[in-house]
Amino acid sequence: MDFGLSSDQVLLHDTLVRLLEDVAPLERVRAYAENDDDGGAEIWQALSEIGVPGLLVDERHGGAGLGVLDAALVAQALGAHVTPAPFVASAVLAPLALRLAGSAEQQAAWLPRLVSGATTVGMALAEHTGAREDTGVTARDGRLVGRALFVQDIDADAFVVAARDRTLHLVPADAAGLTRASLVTIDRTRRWGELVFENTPAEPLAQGDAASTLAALVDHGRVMTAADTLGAAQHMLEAAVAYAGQREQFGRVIASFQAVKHLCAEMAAALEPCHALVWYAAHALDAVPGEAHLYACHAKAHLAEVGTQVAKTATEVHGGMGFTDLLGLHYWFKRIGLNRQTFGSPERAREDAARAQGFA
Amino acid sequence: MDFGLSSDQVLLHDTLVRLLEDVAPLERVRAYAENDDDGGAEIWQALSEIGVPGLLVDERHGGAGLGVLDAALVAQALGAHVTPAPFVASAVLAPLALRLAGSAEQQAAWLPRLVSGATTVGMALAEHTGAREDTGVTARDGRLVGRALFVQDIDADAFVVAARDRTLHLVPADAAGLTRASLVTIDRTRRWGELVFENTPAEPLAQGDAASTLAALVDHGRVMTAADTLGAAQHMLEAAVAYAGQREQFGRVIASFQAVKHLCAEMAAALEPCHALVWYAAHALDAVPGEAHLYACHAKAHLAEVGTQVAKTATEVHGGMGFTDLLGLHYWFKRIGLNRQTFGSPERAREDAARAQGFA
Amino acid sequence: MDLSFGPRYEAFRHELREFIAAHLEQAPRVTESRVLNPRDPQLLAWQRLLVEHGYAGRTIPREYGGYGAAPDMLEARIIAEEFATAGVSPGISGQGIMMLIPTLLEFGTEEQRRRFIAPTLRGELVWCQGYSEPNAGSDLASLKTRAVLDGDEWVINGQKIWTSTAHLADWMFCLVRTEPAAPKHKGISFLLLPMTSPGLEVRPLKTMTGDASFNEVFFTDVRIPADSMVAGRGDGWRVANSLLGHERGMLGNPNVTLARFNALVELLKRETVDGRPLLEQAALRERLLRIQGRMLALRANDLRVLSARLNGSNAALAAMIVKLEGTELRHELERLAIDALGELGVLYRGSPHLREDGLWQQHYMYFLGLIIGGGTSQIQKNIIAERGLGMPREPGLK
Amino acid sequence: MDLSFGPRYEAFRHELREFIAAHLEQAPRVTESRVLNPRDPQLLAWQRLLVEHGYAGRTIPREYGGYGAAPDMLEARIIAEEFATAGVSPGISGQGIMMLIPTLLEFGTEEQRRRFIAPTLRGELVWCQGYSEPNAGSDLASLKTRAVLDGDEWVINGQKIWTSTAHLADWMFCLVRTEPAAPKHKGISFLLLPMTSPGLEVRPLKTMTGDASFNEVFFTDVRIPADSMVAGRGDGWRVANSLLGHERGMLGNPNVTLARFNALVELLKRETVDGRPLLEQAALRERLLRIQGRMLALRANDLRVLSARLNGSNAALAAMIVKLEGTELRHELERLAIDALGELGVLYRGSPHLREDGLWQQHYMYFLGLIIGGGTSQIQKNIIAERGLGMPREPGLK
Repeated sequence: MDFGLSSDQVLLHDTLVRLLEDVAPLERVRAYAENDDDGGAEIWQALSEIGVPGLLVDERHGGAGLGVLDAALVAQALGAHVTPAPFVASAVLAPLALRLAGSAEQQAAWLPRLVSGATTVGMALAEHTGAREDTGVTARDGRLVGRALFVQDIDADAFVVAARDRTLHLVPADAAGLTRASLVTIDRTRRWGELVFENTPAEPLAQGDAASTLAALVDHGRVMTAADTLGAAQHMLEAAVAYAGQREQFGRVIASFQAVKHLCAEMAAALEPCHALVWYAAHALDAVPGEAHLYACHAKAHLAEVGTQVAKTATEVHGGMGFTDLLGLHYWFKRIGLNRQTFGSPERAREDAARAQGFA
Repeated sequence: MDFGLSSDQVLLHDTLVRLLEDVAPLERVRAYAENDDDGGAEIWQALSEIGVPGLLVDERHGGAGLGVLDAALVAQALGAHVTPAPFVASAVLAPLALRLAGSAEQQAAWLPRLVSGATTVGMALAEHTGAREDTGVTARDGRLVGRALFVQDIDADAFVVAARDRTLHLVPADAAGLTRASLVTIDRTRRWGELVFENTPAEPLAQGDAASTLAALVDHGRVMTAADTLGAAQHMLEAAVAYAGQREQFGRVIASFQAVKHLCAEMAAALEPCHALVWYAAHALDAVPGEAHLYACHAKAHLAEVGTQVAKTATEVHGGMGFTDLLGLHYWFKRIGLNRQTFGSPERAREDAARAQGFA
Repeated sequence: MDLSFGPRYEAFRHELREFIAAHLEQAPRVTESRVLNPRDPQLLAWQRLLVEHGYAGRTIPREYGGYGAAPDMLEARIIAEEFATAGVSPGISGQGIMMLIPTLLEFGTEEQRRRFIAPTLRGELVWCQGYSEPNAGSDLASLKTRAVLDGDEWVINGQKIWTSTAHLADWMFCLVRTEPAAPKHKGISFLLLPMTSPGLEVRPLKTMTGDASFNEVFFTDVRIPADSMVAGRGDGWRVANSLLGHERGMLGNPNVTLARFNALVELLKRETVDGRPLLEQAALRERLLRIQGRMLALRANDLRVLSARLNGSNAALAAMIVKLEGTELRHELERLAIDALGELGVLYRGSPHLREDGLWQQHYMYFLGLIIGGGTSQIQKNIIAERGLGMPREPGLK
Repeated sequence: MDLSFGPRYEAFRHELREFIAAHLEQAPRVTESRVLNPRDPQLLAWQRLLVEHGYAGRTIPREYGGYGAAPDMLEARIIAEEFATAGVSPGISGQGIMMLIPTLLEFGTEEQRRRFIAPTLRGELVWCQGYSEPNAGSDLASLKTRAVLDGDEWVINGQKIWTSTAHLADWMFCLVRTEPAAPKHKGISFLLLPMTSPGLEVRPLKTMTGDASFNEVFFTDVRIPADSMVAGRGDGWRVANSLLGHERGMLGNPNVTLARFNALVELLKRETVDGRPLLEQAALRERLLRIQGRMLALRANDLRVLSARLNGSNAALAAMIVKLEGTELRHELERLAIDALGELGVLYRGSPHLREDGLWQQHYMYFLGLIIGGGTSQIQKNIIAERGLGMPREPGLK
């Protein structure tokens, strides 16, 4: 029994943290957030050099063949540094889609390009965690028609699209009859958008059971999003404790006021068990199939709630300074805010968990 | 515009508080709670002497002809003193049932006995705020069959019973074919029970629209219950502030610790607006028919939530002493606990409010 | 208990409704961005019309450019309600009208009143409030910006922060330390100064909402005449405090919350997920109803506080909790709208598919700012415990 | 990450399961009230059997009546899990076995160990813990019960409170002040004394649940031999603290919470309102699922803490939050069952229609007691902030 991180995993996380502090400090994040033309290419390049895009890909396709827990640690580090990077879609979900539903030829064609980081793939799955505005995509005879909203990584080179019938399709960004548009969200550290398909040719990912592949994609997306929130919330807690330790009011540091201490203690009490929850949920996706879906739903929903609490409370501890752009704390606040709403709201994720247990 | 209590109302409340401190101090409440044979008669007698049972009854029937807000102030005072008294059923709901659905003969027969306090009437309505165990009473040809659970004031001399078809019936406690049994609840300051009807003769209260009379009874019951909780919670807050002001730990009174102060401030912030909410809800039952039902639902549900928070927090401020029987604080805790569950749980009351607004 | 306003006030309400109806095409709407610009010509013309008819500056004496009516809280309430219901601007608000004019009426010299009140009321003089400093927020009395008398001039050095509208203002009223040897609450004075003063620099502060509604203001040897002071040397704390209570009461206004609640209900009826209206989702509805319960309690509480002011009875605790409860409730209400909208809820200004100009997100963040500003929730709880419940101050606190 | 226990431990688990299955008719069930009575003959016989087979007192050396196995947290976990799963008593717990035996093993003299450990382990000596006093609860170190050496006897005067099982106990271990001149943490000693000592009076304290599980204990010139002390004069605080952490960790046990959660789900499936199962009510289901999310986080956290203890890595903060989060979660879980039951939820012991012996209400209140006891939630938050997050102590606190 060893419930915790291996020394390799701790090393992976620490390496990543050092790299991100170097290539993606807050000033770099700001530049990306404030400039639509900035694709963040050199951040992804630096992550690619240490093998992040191929983390989950089999060694025979050039990847590192690591597990979902390793990927969750990467997501956590990216969240902690509010890093702009197409990690979840390109390095977790796209390889998974290819592994579960891609033919040998498709795997051979796409995986090496994903592993090198040269190609990025966005994800159009949102209609399956709650379709808004009657959006949705219909697949027929190798062509797609319709609209996909909330496409993750809209700047990607290609997209995995889940059609209404749950089949998956690969579409290059420059496919005929494909229009893409950016959405502006509160979180400018990641780019979402929409795709309109007008009889757009697409390559089906047709192996295996489509519904269970899609379910696995959503579960993995939820756990990665939870891990991202975990990292961001942990950063906000640490920032609040540090700020309280230096900010003086009434002749003493505010960290010595019981009210401020208790706000921080409440954040820590809620957040600390979330580390283990995310670890378990990630590990279960590889090793405990019977619990994986339940834990994925709960990790997503619970981190959304705890993240929201921490984002609010940590901002309060920072006082007016937390409300301004000066410290950039709002980048974490908004990252947590976006994570809450994607891959299904907390209410939706809990209702999915209820259904999975026969409660609803 | 005068949103507040009249000087008569303040006087009524103060008079009642003084009377209860005299005739129903905590030792007296304890005696009632610990002894099933104690009917609390002399408390009801004292309340009757100042006209409490006839508060809402028309002057032509010997009552004081006051309003629902006056009754709410009485309920609040009874809650604040955890007083054993059949006030809500006998002095509010039974007169209301007779006013809305009783014939002139029935009013003339029953109201003077209610006003004098000589006769008490319990209420069997609970099946209409959520029937448990398939209970319910069927009325046919002047006879009742079935079982009513959670009958308010099971020691009463007669009962108003709402049948499945929403018709109301008056049944003396000694009617043929009527069996009554006591229930034991956490709150020993009031007595609930069940009635079993085996072809029991009953007197219909047949005037007006049965459904709207029943709805009015539930609304009034909810507001009175909310007022009772308000009084009990206000007492618990005051007790917590007083205890914190005398209890010393770490060399100073615990009221000087910011954590304790903030617990008390949070109770006050939640509870203080509840006074106005209960006043408005009570007044609306007399004067603002279009808002009365909505406010009754919300007063019940909101006071249930705030009451639960205050009951827990005030007990915590008392430390171990709050957990024991020594100070008797648990009588208030349990009174609030019972109020939460009667006349519909908070979830039920909110769902009723949603339906009333076309939200559900 | 009497919830009617009585015939005299209903007549007043009727007259006001007719006025609004008759001038509707001139009136700026609250949904127009112009109402946030204190230099907008249409807004200034509207303000002059309101002053003339006594719907703005109603109780300000005629000799200072006002309407000269006796103070009447019910009239004030009716004015606020009717403009809100019509969705029409109630004229210019801002800190000159809300804060400075009452201060001058209470503490100013006759000359100060004659010089400043009328143009401020007409919107010709825009003011900002220089109170907070980087190290004096919750602990405002420890402010350090100092003014030293040099001949017949005050020389000011230091820094202010969170100064809203400083980038637009003509003048500032501010608190500065003039008596460094006095205890901290006794060494502060209240000064008036033009924003064009040499040595004064304004730097906008962008907030999390993306707006630059606050500023930092730096003073380097700013010189103003010695008679720029309101009340006496060292009276500044007392002058400022006599008005702070008013500001706090406005921050959790339950009438505005009600308007937002109604908008939220409309949203839940209109928007769908998987083709079903959001209002059909029981978990969202339950949250909506919990918010409604708290809101109705605060609305009733508001009536109680108003009534108590009218008849002089005591509702101090009821007034004291409004900012804390009201801002937290609003923050939660806006959160529910965002949650209900799902991914649509994270869209922000400039996005396709954006709902209501991103106001749900903007208010959600802005109300977190209000929870922090004007006395954080933590400071509010101290006040409630100490002044409301009579609990002791922490020992040893300066 | 490896969630399996490995073949050696699975063999141990298998062996234990077979033992339980083979002795099922002798085993007291956890639903029987006898497991709360430390004098029950069947329970005592069961305890002796468990000690003999090494499923109780497993790591206590053989010379003191134990089984003499090396400490092994996984074995301990497996023992706890298997007895819980089988619904069978894991033997006597109580403060003699949980607190005193470890204390004597660490601090006792050879004579004290030989005299007390074996009969305590067999359940022949029942102990109670005399720590808290009326004015020393959260601030335990300010306790005032004093012992003065008079010849070769300690003479004890004072009062203890919250002494659980004092009304049943043979002996007490307690903290008393023996060095009045020393600083408050340094003046305390750890004494052992028979409950039959003249001058000692026990008064039961009824709690809100209706049970008298706590007592007040009064000392009036109680005399005990000078060698009744564990460790030295003034060492009492250190001795007591070395074990307090263990007690706190047990109070929010997520395995027990899981059992209650499963019972709650069964309740919601079984009970109906208006003929529909409670589980169909979306608002209740939403609360149930929120609780499940927090519970799964705490269960995973528990595995993390256990694992960190096994491999010596640091999970101090993860361990520190268990009592706070675990007790609050249990209190909420029991609340949900009561709410779901509606009026049935308020029924209590002895009532017709009572569900599950009133355990939902009993636990709801008892867990409020646990939120308060063993370091209130407020004290827990101080500890988390100071020891877990490194925030400073309040200045000027004694």
